[in-house]
Amino acid sequence: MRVISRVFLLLFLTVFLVTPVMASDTIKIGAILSVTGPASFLGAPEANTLKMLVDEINSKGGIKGKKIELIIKDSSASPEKAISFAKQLIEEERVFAIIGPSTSGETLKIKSICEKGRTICISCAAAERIVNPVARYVFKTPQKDSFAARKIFMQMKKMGIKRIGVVVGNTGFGKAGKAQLEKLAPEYGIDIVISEVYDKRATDLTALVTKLKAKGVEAVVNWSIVPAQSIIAKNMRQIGFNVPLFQSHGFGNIKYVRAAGAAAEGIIFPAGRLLVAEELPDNHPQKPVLLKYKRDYEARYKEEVSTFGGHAYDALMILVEAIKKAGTDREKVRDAIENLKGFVGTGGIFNFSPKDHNGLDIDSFEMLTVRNGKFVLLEK
Amino acid sequence: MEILRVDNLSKSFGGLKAINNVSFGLRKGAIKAVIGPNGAGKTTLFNLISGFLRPDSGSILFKEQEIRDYDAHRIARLGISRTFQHIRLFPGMTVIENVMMGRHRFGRTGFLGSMLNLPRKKREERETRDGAMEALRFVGIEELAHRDALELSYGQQRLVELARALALEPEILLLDEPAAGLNMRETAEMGQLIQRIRDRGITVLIVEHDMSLIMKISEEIVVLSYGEKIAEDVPLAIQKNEEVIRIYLGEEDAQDH
Amino acid sequence: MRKYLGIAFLLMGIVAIQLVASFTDSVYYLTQLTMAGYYTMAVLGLALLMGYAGQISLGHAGFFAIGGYSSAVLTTYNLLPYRDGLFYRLLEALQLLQKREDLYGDTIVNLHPVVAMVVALLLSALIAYVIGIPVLKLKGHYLAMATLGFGIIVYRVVLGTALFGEADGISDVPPFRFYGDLGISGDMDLRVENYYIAWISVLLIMVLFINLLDSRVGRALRAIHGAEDASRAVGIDTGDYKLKTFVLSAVVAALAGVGLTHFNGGIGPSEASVMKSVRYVAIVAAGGMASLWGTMVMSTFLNFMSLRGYFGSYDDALFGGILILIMLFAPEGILSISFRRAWKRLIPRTERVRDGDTEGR
Amino acid sequence: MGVELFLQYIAAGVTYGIIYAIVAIGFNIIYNTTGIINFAQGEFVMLGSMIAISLHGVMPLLPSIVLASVVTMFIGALIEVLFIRWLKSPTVLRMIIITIGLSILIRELALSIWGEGVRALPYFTGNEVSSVEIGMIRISPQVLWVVGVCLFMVAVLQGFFHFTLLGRKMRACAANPVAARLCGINTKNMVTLSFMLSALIGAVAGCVVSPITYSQYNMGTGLAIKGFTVAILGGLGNSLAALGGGIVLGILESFSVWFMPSAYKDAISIAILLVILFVRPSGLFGSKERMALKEF
Amino acid sequence: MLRIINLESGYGSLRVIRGVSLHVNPGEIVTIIGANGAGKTTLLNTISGLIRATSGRIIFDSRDVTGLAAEKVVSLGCVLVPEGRQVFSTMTVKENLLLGACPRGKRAAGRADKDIERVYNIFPRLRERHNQLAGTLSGGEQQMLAIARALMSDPRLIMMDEPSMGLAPVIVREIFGIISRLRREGKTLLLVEQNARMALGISDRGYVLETGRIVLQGPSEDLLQNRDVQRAYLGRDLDAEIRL
Repeated sequence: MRVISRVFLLLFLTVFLVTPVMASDTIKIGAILSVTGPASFLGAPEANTLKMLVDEINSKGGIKGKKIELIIKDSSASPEKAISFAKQLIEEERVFAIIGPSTSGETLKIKSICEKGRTICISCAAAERIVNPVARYVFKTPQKDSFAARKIFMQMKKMGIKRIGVVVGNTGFGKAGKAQLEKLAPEYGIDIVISEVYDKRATDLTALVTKLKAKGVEAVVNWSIVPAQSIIAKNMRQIGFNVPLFQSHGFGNIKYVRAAGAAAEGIIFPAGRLLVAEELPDNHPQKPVLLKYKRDYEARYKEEVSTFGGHAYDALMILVEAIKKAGTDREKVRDAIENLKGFVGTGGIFNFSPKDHNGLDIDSFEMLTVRNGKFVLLEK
Repeated sequence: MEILRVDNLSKSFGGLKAINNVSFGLRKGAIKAVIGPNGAGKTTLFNLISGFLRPDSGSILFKEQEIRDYDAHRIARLGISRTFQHIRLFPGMTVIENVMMGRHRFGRTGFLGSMLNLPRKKREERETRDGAMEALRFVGIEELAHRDALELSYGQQRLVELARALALEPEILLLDEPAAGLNMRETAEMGQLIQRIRDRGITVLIVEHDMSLIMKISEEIVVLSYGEKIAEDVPLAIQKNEEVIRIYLGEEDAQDH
Repeated sequence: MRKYLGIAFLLMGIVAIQLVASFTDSVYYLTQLTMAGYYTMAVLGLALLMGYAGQISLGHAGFFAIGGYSSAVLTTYNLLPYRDGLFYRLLEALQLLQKREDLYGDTIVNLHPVVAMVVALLLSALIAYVIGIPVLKLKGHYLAMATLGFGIIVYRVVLGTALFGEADGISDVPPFRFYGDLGISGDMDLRVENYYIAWISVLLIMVLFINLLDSRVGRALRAIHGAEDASRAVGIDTGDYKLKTFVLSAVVAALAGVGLTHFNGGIGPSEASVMKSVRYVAIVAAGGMASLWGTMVMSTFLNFMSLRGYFGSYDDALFGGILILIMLFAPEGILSISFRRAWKRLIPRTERVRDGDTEGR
Repeated sequence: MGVELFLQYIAAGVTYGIIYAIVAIGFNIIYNTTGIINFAQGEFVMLGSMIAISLHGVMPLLPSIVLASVVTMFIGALIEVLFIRWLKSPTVLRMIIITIGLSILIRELALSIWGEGVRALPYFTGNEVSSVEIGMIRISPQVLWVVGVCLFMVAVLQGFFHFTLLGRKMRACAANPVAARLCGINTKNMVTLSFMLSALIGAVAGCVVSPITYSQYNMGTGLAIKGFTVAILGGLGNSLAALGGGIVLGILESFSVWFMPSAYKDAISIAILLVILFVRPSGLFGSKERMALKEF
Repeated sequence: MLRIINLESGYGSLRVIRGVSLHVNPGEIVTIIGANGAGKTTLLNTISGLIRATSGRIIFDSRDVTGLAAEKVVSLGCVLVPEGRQVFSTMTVKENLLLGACPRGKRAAGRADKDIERVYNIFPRLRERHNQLAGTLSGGEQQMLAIARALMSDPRLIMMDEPSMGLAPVIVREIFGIISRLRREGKTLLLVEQNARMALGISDRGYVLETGRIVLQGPSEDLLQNRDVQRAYLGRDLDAEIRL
């Protein structure tokens, strides 16, 4: 019995000594990101970006004189933690808005919580189901999968490719991509001969690409966000399977190019313009934004910028923009986001509307390829 | 009437024949001993009869029922109870709890009944406790009932184990070296106790090294050597049996070396 | 009645925490306490299995996930397209269907949560039974590996199957209403009610387990754990007892899964991951293998802290560290350290004399 | 399925299998001398390759691999001394939990040292796209390195265990620890040695497979599970059996991709493990008698 | 050569050896007899360092070896042939013998072949089995191998725990022959046996151990004639004296 009394003492202490401090002269923004765990390659750069931006904004005196207070919660890609954190942020911290989560599975779980809590949520996750059907308070910044798929199919049409194989990693991203590819292929007269899911931790995919080769496809589309996308490239070339390899916008990290080495040459994929910022014509509206983010990030963290960090950049900056316009009333800010037009972000130019809580169109994508170990515009 | 009949029993481990074609019978209400040098297969024989090992061939009949393929717990439930050469008490339990385990086979309450505290549970619990106390009284250690079993002396632990085996109300009791580790006085008391057990109508099969004890209490003796039965007779005859003397009691001519 | 003293304290504790939380305007702590309550249920089942039947399970999250996923699938799978089918009409006539509107105003007809729960529990019991027969014959590393393997298979299946939502898991699971609006639901207005639902369930399970352990069955389990040979010799069917304990603990884990899934309104593959199973084992170890109370306390504390995010990015590392420290220095659990025990440990447990013959092996 | 495809599958299977086998051999070495399954074995593989990659930044390939292996070996010794050596007759359960805890801690430590990024050593010969044509199939030259290094290690280990006094002492500890002590062998030192040896093997394996599989802080867990599967599949405690078990599992996995979604690949190999555990726990190549000698 | 003073030892809290004192002179064969559970094996295990004594002293060759680890005790020249044919069953006969030479350290390495040859002369059967796995030998051969392996360390005191256990009479006789031969070659032996008649027959002195205490000691012939010993261990003169 002594044990029980000890426990309750312990619980009381932890619960009631940690009381949140309320401060009214700041704007509290919560972030639920997978900083560690299986999706850390998303969450880590996102968290870094947010910290960097908030420091910058606060050092310039904040928004309308109010400083931003950023609370980052590491969910390590577990929905149950994301749920707990979302409730915590909404009710206790009474945050103004939530940025994240990093993965689609988590976002879908907290979608209704944010709706009921009337808290703006700008997700950094990809799945279209996040904004389709539209939920009043939920937005997302990454480009829609369907546009990426369309971009790829358009390119294929140009190249005269008809029979393709699709492989995806078993993540939420891969799952959504596969669904879009399969849905849109008929529109472009493309025949998906085989579609396969592989384990996100796979270390060798020779058997899989051998199967693709045997099916005699004219091109392969790989849709994933994990290291395995470099392995696919290598294994294909190693078995002498030299058809064009298309990747998704999840390939947007120079680390993957480096990991694939020579095998990355010639990979074609759609992506936002962050990766080719320097190559853009000087009059491109995104160029200054992209260059600044890239330089700042790389100077501060000594690592290459990735499109994932860009999603967090867009999320925060859209929120800031709306607050500048509408003040600190949550409903007004929500309306402001919904009506935000022509906002220049890393992912593209956002034009939100009550029906479109993503705001990006197909032009936010460029087709890129890898040449000499670098991302370049395909058309150049 | 034979309550237990072992026929052509064999068991080998790897290449070694631990028990080779052994047959004997056990008369109801008798004390029978199995003797033989170390490694002769006595414990293996016990393990076969009590279901801890499965024989390679042969049969074991308990009241004309074939039990060779039964698992140990099923054989115990039939009423064949055993003790171990190295005492095996349940750690973390008191003496009475240990002995109560012996009455397990009379209980009927299962998982559900226990969780829901059905009325039967209470009644059974009382009966179990009474039965266990009775067994402790029989071996004469009821005053130790609430001590931690593993804190007792070696001799007392032997008695606890015996009480647990008796709490099963067995028809046959298999005793594996009950006097091992006991001093002279304790050994003598153990002998008396075994005879009292027999007087209750329980048939006893005993493996023992202490020759004086065996010769004193047993009515028949089976001698094993190298896994084979080399003699079966009354104690006096065994003592005079040439072969038994040669293999078991030591060779006279060994001194010549 | 002495044995229920702890239960009385627990009840008082549950009420006290709620009152204090409500009066200090910090009622939101109950959210994480409720979630911790469901995890505690699962861990209690594991404590019974590990501490009393002596069987390790490195795949217990698998049963939690089986419960949660079954109930999630059955309560979100829209049956409307089958409304002309005979089966649908039968279910409808038996009032086993539930009609509701989803987040976007579409009508969904799905199985009633009660039916889903019953199916989930039966399914987990069945799987535990079928798996348990061969698995529990194994010992030591083989048992650990087999249960780990079971957990991995569940994880892989959940992750690779469209029906289970693959990596996204299942969202929009409806509340489990008992009466009117009252029921398991993540709705913030029902937080206090849900806190009580979860913790009264924990309390009931504690009562059932305490009754179980204080009985013929509980004694038999302890006996098996202490000396398996001797328990067979007194007629205990050790295999049967282990199997039943395994099934019982699996069902309790599945029940916890059902509860948390309705409370969270969804479930994801992380609930089936190996790390979750390891976490459960860590908690049982920290609570002191054979101590239900210790396990309950450790589970509440650690899960609460973890769900609050106090451990930040060191969540997994912390559980790994707990495992090592406990097993190195206090294999009987931290809460079991007291002077009497420490004194006892100085004099190691007895081992019987090894002198004597070793025939037959 | 054509002949070419068939052979390509076999080749892929053998590659997987040999990687698993190296991990399994590491398991076996520790298991044989101590009866412990070291669930942290996969972390040795991870540490070896991550350290080598870091060192490769400042020195050529070969010295960085050698140095990384030596460092990992000492980490292995350190782990044994700190966490295993002083325990008095720990139960199997306790050892399982300790090594699982170790594996988690090492992994999290690696995360905080190296971050979550994916790294790789360069290909020993050729690069990412080069391949060697053997008959009708094409494989990466690194696969030949993996196969070669693995077979070399198996041969060296067999030699070590059968023809050197130290190796014989270790086998003696495995066969009969009490008798080994009575022969004047310090069994505790042999246990430390077995940890060092298996850490070394793990590290070397990590280095040769790194160009193919990449290295990441969390690569150990998956490899450990596969390695253990293979160790049991072959028959726990026997290196040659592990090699056989590895190749069997690798080929089965490789062909399973043909018949069903590759997302279930791991589930298949674990299911095979479970079946083996249920029907033939001594493994494909192990004997029942030997199993009986090793009491669990 | 060996002197034990007031030795106490056991497992955990269980005291098995309770105040045993005995000594072995150089060149002697000394036998310890006793029933199962009397503590004979525990006694030998304590002397050899496998079990730590709880109190008392063990002096070997005028050196205090109490509490020394088993591997150290062996290297001093005091070797135990354990009960139950403890050979390295997965290794060959030759490897078993090579390992037996370990306690002598590096010095022995070069002489190993010569030593093996010497041991093969005592056990010609083992020479024939040279490359066979020890686990495949017969029981008697394994016992011989265990003794041979002990001899490889060139010990001055050999302790044997029940060398006749479970062996056929003809093999037992052979082993006892070897024990006599070892004594002739100048070895000192401490023997634990159940086969009391045979053991006392070849030994100089004997001790009787009962529940962890020495209850009787003296020259072997005297013990063989002792009525208590005859009754308890030789199975003679039964019923009459038992006082129940």
